[in-house]
Amino acid sequence: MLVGPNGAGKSTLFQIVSGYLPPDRGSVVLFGADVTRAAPYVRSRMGLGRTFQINALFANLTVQENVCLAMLGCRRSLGIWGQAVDRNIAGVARGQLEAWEMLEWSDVPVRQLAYGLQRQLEILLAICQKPRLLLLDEPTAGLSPRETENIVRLIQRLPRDITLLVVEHDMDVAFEIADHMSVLHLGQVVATGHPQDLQANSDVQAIYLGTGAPGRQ
Amino acid sequence: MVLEQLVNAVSYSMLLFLLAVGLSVTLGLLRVVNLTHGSYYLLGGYVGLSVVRWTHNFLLATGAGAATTAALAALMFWGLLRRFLGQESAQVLITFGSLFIVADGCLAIWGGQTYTIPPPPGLSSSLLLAGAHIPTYLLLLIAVGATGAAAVYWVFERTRVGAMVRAAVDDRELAEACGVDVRALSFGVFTLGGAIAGLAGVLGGPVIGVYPGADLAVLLLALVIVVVGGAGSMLGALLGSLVIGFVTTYGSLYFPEIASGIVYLAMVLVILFRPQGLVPARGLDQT
Amino acid sequence: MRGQRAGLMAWGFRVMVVGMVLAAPLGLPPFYVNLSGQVLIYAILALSLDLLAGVLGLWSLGHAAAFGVAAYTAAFLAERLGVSWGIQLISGLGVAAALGCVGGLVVMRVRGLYFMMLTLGIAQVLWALAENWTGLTGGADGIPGIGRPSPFITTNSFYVFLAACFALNLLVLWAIHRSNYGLILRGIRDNALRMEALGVATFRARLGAYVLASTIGGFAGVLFAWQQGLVSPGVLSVDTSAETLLMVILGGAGTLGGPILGAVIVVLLETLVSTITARWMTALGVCYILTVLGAPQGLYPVLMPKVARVFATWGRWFGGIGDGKRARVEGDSPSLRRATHPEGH
Amino acid sequence: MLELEGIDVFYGPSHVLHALTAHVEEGEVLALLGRSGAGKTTTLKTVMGWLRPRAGRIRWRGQDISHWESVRIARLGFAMVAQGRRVFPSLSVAENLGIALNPTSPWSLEDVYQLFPRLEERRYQAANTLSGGEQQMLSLGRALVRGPRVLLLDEPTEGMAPAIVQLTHQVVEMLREAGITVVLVEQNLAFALSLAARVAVMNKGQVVYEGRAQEFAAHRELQVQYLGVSTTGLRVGS
Repeated sequence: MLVGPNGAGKSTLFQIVSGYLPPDRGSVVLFGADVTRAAPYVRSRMGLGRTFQINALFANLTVQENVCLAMLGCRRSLGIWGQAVDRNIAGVARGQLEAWEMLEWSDVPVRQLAYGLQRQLEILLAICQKPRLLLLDEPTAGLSPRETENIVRLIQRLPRDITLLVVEHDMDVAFEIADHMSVLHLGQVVATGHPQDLQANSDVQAIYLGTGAPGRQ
Repeated sequence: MVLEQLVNAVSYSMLLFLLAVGLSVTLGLLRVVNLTHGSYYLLGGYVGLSVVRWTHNFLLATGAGAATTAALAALMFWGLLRRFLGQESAQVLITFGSLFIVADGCLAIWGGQTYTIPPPPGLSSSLLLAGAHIPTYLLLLIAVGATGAAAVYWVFERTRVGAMVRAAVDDRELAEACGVDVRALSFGVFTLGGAIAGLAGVLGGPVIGVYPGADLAVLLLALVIVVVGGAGSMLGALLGSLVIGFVTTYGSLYFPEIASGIVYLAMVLVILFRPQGLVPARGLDQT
Repeated sequence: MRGQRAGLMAWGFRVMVVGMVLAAPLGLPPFYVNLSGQVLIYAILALSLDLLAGVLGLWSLGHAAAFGVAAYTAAFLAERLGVSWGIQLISGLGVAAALGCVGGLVVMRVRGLYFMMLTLGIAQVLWALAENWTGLTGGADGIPGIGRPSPFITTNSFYVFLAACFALNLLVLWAIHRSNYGLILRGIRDNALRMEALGVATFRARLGAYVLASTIGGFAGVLFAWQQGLVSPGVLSVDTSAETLLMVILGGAGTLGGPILGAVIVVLLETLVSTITARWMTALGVCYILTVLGAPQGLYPVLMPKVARVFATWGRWFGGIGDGKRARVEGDSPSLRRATHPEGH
Repeated sequence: MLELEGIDVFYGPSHVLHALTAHVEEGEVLALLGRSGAGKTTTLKTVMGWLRPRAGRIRWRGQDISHWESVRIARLGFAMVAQGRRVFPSLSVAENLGIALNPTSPWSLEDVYQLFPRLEERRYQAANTLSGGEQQMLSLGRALVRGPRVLLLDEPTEGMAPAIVQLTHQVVEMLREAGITVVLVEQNLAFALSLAARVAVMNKGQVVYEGRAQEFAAHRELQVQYLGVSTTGLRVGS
C-alpha cells in the first residue's frame, strides 16, 4: 500500500513499474528479471496487472467484450480465426462476471455503465489477466461511500496469492486493505511499516494536515 | 536564371502562405480540418476573374473575391460547423460536401476552362534585372504577400486580439475564464481565414490560374504546409510555405519526373523526423 | 441439436438473401450489370478501408495506394508479360501486402491528422510516379488492353465472377470482425494504452491490420483493372482515396453494412444522377451534408434496425429463424450489435 | 452572496458532486477543505462555468448563473487561479496579463508589476520559461487585473517555496481587505485557517462540515475527523 499527498510521486512510480515511463536512473526488476527497457505488454505477459487512476476501459464495447479482451491479451497468438463470441472465451468471461457479481451488465456498452461499476470493471479486467502482481491506482477515486465499500469488498475477496500494490488517497480504505504500507512525500518514502504503526506516526499526520497546523504539537 | 527561379520560389511561397495561414489557425484554434479551404481559393479566383472582366479593376476584384469567400466561410461556420465542433467524421462530411457543392457551382457558372486573370495594367510586362527577365507581377505578388504575411504576423503576435487567439489555442478554458469570448473569436478567425484564401485566389489567378480541380490541388498543398509547419503556429505556416514553395520550384527544375510527388516526400520526411511540425504550437497534441 | 439446426437454417437464410441480392442485377441490361460490378469492387475497397477507419479508428486518406498499386501490377503483368490471371491476382495481392508492410511501419507511428497526411503523402508519391514513369506505367495514358480472366469474358459471367470475389472478401472480413483479433483491434481503437497493459503488442496488431486492409484493397484493385481493361494514374489519385473514405463515413464506419451501403450510394449517385443532370456533384455534396444533419454516425446504423425488423418478420414466416434474442446473439454479431449503439469519438 | 444549491456534477460518467449545497457571503474568505478527490476543484470549475451542473442551481446575488457560458461568468466578475499555476505558455508575461486586463479593475498592470517586481523584469519573456513561483505570481496577477468580485483560488501553495507562500498570503489578505469574496481550496491547513473566516469541509462530493475557521482551528479532533488519519478504521458506508 502506497499513500501520500498529491504530487508525491505515487502515480509516476506506477507508470515506471508498468513500463509507460522510462526511469532516468536505476532499474526495474520484476519477478527476478530486469525489465527496465521492456515494453508494457512484455511486463504484462510476465504477470503484471494494473488498473488506471482514470478509467481505461473500452468504452464502446460491452462489458463482456471488455472481459474477453482482458483474457485474450496474454495469449501468444492473436487468434485471427477464433471467434470472440465463441463459447470458450465468452463462457469463461461470463463465469468471471458471475463470480464478481457483474453478470447482469454483460451486454451493456461500458460507456453507458454507472461510474461505480466502471471502477469495478477496471479492477476486474486486471484480475482476468491472472496477474501475480497487481497494481491498483486509486481504486476508489471519485466514488460514493457505498461504491467505495463495494470496491473494498472486491479487493478483499482477491486471492491471497496475488501481490497487491495499491495507491490510495482514502486513508480509511488504505487501512482496511493493507498488510504493509509506505507513505510517499515529494518523491521520497517518508515512512514504511505496519498500518497501525503509521497511524500513530506524527510525520505522517503532519503531511496530511499541512505543515505547521495550529492544532499540531 | 538563378534570380528568376528565386523570384519564382519566393512569390510562390508568399501565395502559399496566404492560402495556408487560415487553415492553420482554424486547425489550431478549433481543431477543425476545413476541407473547403481550397474552395475559397477557387471561388475567390472566379469572382475576381468576373469582376476584372466587368470593371477592369484588379483592386476591386481582390476585394470582391475576399468578401465573397468571407461570406461563404461565415455562413458555413455559423450554419453548420459550429454545431459539430469536436466531431471529426461529421466535419469531414460537411466540409467535403461543401467542397463538392462549391466546385459544382463554379463549374456551372464559369465552365470547365482554365482561366488566367489578366494582371493589373502596367504589371503584365517583365523587368530586366541583373540579366534576368523578372515578371513584374511576381514582384507585386512578393510585395503583397510579404506585406500580408507581415500584417497577419503583426496582428497575431503583437495585438491584443492576436494574443487572445493564441491564448485560446494554448488553453481554451482558461482564456474564457479570463473574459475572452472564444466563440466569437473562432467565428472571426474562420471568416478571416476564408477571406485571405479568397484573396489568394485572385492574386494567384494571373500565375496559377483558376480551373476546376484547383480547389483540391490547393487544399492538399495547404494541408501539407500546415503539417510541415505545425498546426496553429503563424511562424510555422510561414516556414512551411517557404519550404514547400522552394521544394516545388526547385524540385520541378531538377527532378521533373516526380515534381508533383516531391512535395509529399518532403512532408513525409518532416512528419517522420519532427512529428509536431517545424514550429509546433503549444497546447496541441497529435490529434 | 435444435439450436444447431436453427443456426444452420439461419445461415442458409443469410446465404440465400445475399445470393439473391447479388444475383438480381443479372436480369438487367449490360450497362446496369457493369455498374453493379463496379459497386461491388468499390464495396470491397470501402470494406478494406473500414478495417482501418472504422475498426481501428485510423482515417487513411491514401487507401488508393494499395488499390492502384495492385491494379498496375495486374495490368503490367497482363499487358507486358501476358501471364495467367491467377498469377496476376496473386502478384497484385502480394505487391499490395508488401506496400502495406513497408508503409505500415512508417504510418503506424502517428495518429489523427498526421496519419491522414502520411497515408496521403505515400499515395501522392506513387501517383506522381505513375504519371511520370512512362516506361513502366504508360504515364498519363495508363496501361490499356487488359483482358478479363479467361472463362469470365462476357458481361454476365464476369459479373458472376465479381460477385463470387465480393462474397469471398465479405466472408473474410466478416470473420475478422467476429474474431478475437477483430475484438482486439476495436480494443486498441478505444484504448491502446490499456491493451498494452493487458499484454497485447499493439504496434504489431495494428501493423497486421494495415497489411490486411492493404491486401484486400489490392484485391479490389486487380478486379478494377480487369473490369475496366485500362489502368490510369486516376486509380492512385486522392480523388479515389477521398471517395472511398467518404463511402465509409457516409455508410457508417465500424460496421460491415456501412461501407457497402456507402459504396452503393456513391457509385449509383455518381453514375445515375450524371445521366439525368450535370449537377451530380451538388447532389453528392448535399447528400453528405444531409447525412450529417440526419445521421451523424452514418446511414447504416440508422437504417439497419428498421431493416432488421423487416427481416425478423420474414424470418418468422420462414419458421422462427430470426426471432428476437437468437437473432441478436447469433446474427451478424459485431455489426448488428454495434449498430444499436454507434460509437462516438 | 454566492449560493450553490443541490449541485450534481458529472465528469463523463463519474458522479463527482452529489447534491452539493454551500454558500459564500460577500466579502468573506471561505476555505474549502477536504481530502483529494473530495470534489473541491470540481466545485470551483463548476462555479467558473467550465463544468455544467446536471442538477441544482448556482446563484450570485440572487441571479441564476448555473448555465451561463464561462465568458459571461468571467465578465460578471469571477476570476480563477487554477490548480498547477495554469498560464498561457506561449504568451509573454505582458500578454498573459494584457488579455485578462479589465479597465475597471482597481489594479492596473503597474500595480501588479509593483506587487511582483520579478514579473516586470520578465515582462517580455514567454510564460513557459518562468519558474514555478513566477508562474504563480503571474496567475495571481492575472486574477488581480480582472478586477474580480469573486476570486476562486485552487491550491495556490501547492509545491511552492515558503517565500511564495508568504507572498500569496499577502495578496489574499489584500483582497480580503478590499472586500473581495474569496473561495480558497487548500491542502495546507495552516495557510487556509490563517486567512479564512469560515471553512467548509468536503468529502465524496458533499459538504460534511461547515463552521467558523477559529473553531475548526481550535479543535484538533475536528481536523482529524474530517481531514486526517482516522483512528476508527473503516468508516465508509456507515
